[in-house]
Amino acid sequence: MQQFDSLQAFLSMGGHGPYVWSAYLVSLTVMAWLLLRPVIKRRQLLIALKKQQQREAMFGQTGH
Amino acid sequence: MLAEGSLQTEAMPVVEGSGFTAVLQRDLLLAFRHRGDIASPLIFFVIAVTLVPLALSPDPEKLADLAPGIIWVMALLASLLSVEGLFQADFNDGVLEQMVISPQPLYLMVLAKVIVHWLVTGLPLTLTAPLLAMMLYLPATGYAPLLTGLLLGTATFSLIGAIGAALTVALRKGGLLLSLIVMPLYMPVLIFGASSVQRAIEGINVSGPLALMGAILAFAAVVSPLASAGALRISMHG
Amino acid sequence: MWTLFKQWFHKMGSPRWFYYATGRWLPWLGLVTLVCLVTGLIWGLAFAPEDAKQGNSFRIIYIHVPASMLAMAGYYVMAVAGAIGLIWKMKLADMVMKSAAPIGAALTAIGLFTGAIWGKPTWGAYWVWDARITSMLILLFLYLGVMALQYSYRSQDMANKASAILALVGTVNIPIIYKSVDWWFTLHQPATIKFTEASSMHPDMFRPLLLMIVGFYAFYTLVLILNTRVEIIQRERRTRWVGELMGEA
Amino acid sequence: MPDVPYLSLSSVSFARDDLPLFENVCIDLFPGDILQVEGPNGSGKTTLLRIISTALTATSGQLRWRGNPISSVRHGYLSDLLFMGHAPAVKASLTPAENLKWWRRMHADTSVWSDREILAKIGLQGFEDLPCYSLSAGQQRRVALARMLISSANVWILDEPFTAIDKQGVKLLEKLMASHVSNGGVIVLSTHQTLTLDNYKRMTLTAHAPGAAYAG
Repeated sequence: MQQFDSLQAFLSMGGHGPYVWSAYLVSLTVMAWLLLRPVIKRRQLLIALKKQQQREAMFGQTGH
Repeated sequence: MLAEGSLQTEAMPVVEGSGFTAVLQRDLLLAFRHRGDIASPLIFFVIAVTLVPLALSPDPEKLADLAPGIIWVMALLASLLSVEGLFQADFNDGVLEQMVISPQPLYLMVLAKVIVHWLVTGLPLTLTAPLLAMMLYLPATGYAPLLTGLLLGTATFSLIGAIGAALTVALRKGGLLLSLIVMPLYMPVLIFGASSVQRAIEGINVSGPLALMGAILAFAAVVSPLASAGALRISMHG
Repeated sequence: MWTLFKQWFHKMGSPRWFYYATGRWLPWLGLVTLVCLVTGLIWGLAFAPEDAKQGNSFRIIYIHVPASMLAMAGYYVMAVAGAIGLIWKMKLADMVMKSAAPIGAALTAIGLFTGAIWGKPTWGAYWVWDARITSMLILLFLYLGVMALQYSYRSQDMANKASAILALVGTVNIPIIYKSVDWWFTLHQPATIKFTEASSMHPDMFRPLLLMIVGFYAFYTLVLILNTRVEIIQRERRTRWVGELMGEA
Repeated sequence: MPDVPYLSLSSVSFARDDLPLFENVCIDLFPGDILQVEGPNGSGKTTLLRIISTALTATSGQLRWRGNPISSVRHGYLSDLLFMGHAPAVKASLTPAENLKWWRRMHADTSVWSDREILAKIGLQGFEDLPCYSLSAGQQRRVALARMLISSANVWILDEPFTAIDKQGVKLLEKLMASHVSNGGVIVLSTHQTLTLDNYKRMTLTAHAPGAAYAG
């Protein structure tokens, strides 16, 4: 059952809106960052490794 | 298996435990040679405590209230600052490497080093504390738990600090990092130590927290040399 | 039975096997996470009944409690992985430990932040030196210490071993820290929720919380696996199978 | 010759952070053997010596002492080991005599010589009461050599023992090494220098190339 009569009431949370929504917003942002970070890192890493592969193919073994 | 007589001597098994007394005596001798270094944490302790009345107020009542906390926090910091050098010299001159590969148990050698560290820092800090307590107007009932607590607490600080020192000895800028990783581990000792003084002033029996501090010390004495020895072996991999 | 377990353990220890196996699990895990978190959020925010005393601010519980639980559990995940890495020299365990530290720290920060915000309407202050919050703050310090140590070594092997030791020492210390903090702060609110006391909370409030807890566990596992996979590619970049992987990418 | 080598490394490899430094190093040393490890800087000489001295653990491969894997005879092996690393392990603020005392307790001390005799042998008579930091670098290095006179270890691992040493020290060291192997000891050392001793084995590590081979 819905606890709130209107969207207005839902957003204001009986006066506690700023607290509830800021807590949720910040938490979800941090969680989104947690989720995106490995994805971005993985992509960057693969690009870097590919570049290195190409370099090695062009100039031969460059060592480590 | 081996051709007899081809070797100069059969390797003599080394006497177990002689490493402990060897390190103990050598480090005491070294501490005696560097007597000036013993004074540094003490001077730090005194100056840092002096800063508090200057920053707050000279009001005896206020200071008496804060005295246990101030003395405990400053003793913690003084102990922390001195523990950084625990393995540093031995690491730099190669002695630590010899200790790690010696047939003597590293556990006992680390314990010996920590004991010496406590004798030259924790013990003097504890003995200086009554002087500072007097300057901060600590009520008379607080002295006994302050001394007992510091005696137990600084020993625990040295033990826990040894783990941090062993973990950071191979790092160039280990000092700040050492404080960062060790301070959270110091907190229980600080809590029990400072609050037992507080409670004694309020007339509450403090044998409970002091007994707990003793238990923590005993526990740290078992775990810390183990963890420190492991950390030192890792530090050798640099 | 034992040999079977040992075989499985050995297989689990292979980063390559882990990479491909988790590749198959990830979509399902993602789905579970998404369903639990979205349903739990909507349920908790809009459908759960209002708390009689705290009003709607109590809805922060649906983030605060699961995040705090995972913050704590995450430390043990990190320490156990570190111990396995130290004892059995399993590289995969080292990678898991390295990945677990920043995730745990972030969840601890979430727990602290939501706790502080929740504190304002409830206690009238953002920060109260309450036992649970203070313990949480110390937990954050412990996480930061492990991370700082991890990043200050140039050699990854040394970094892993050193931070594993620190994590283990921290684990041994956590109960002592919690007990001491509990003892000191008499201004102590009883834990809002424990599984044993679940009945003290209204079932309509508790069910979405349970869902959020499951969702957070799934989320934690998901993020941990994603981070570990990146570590695997990084560490195994010179092997043939990663080379083939790059070919596909 | 006994058929079981006194000290042996079988296909020892070392990788730091998955970067192989050397692979498949095989060494068999019998009583009386000297092995000189050569190679450019960064080829892993020090690492290899530290693996033999157990300060480092090899990534793979096995170290055996008198035919037994080290893990089962660690205490015995360490009692039979003398390692000299880059750092001399001399406490600068202690006197030579105090340093000797410390080593006597750390090593299996079967030396028949007194401190005074040892200091005379290393050419430091008259210096026993001075702290080591007031000695010259060459003299300090000679203090480190005193350990060889104290220890009854059969396995000597010497990492660049000829650096920072004076002429007198070089002579002394060569004499010590010669008498050690003639008594059936084993020496592994790294140095760029050609030894004046005869009958030593050489092994070359090449920089960053796996498969450094053992030349017996």
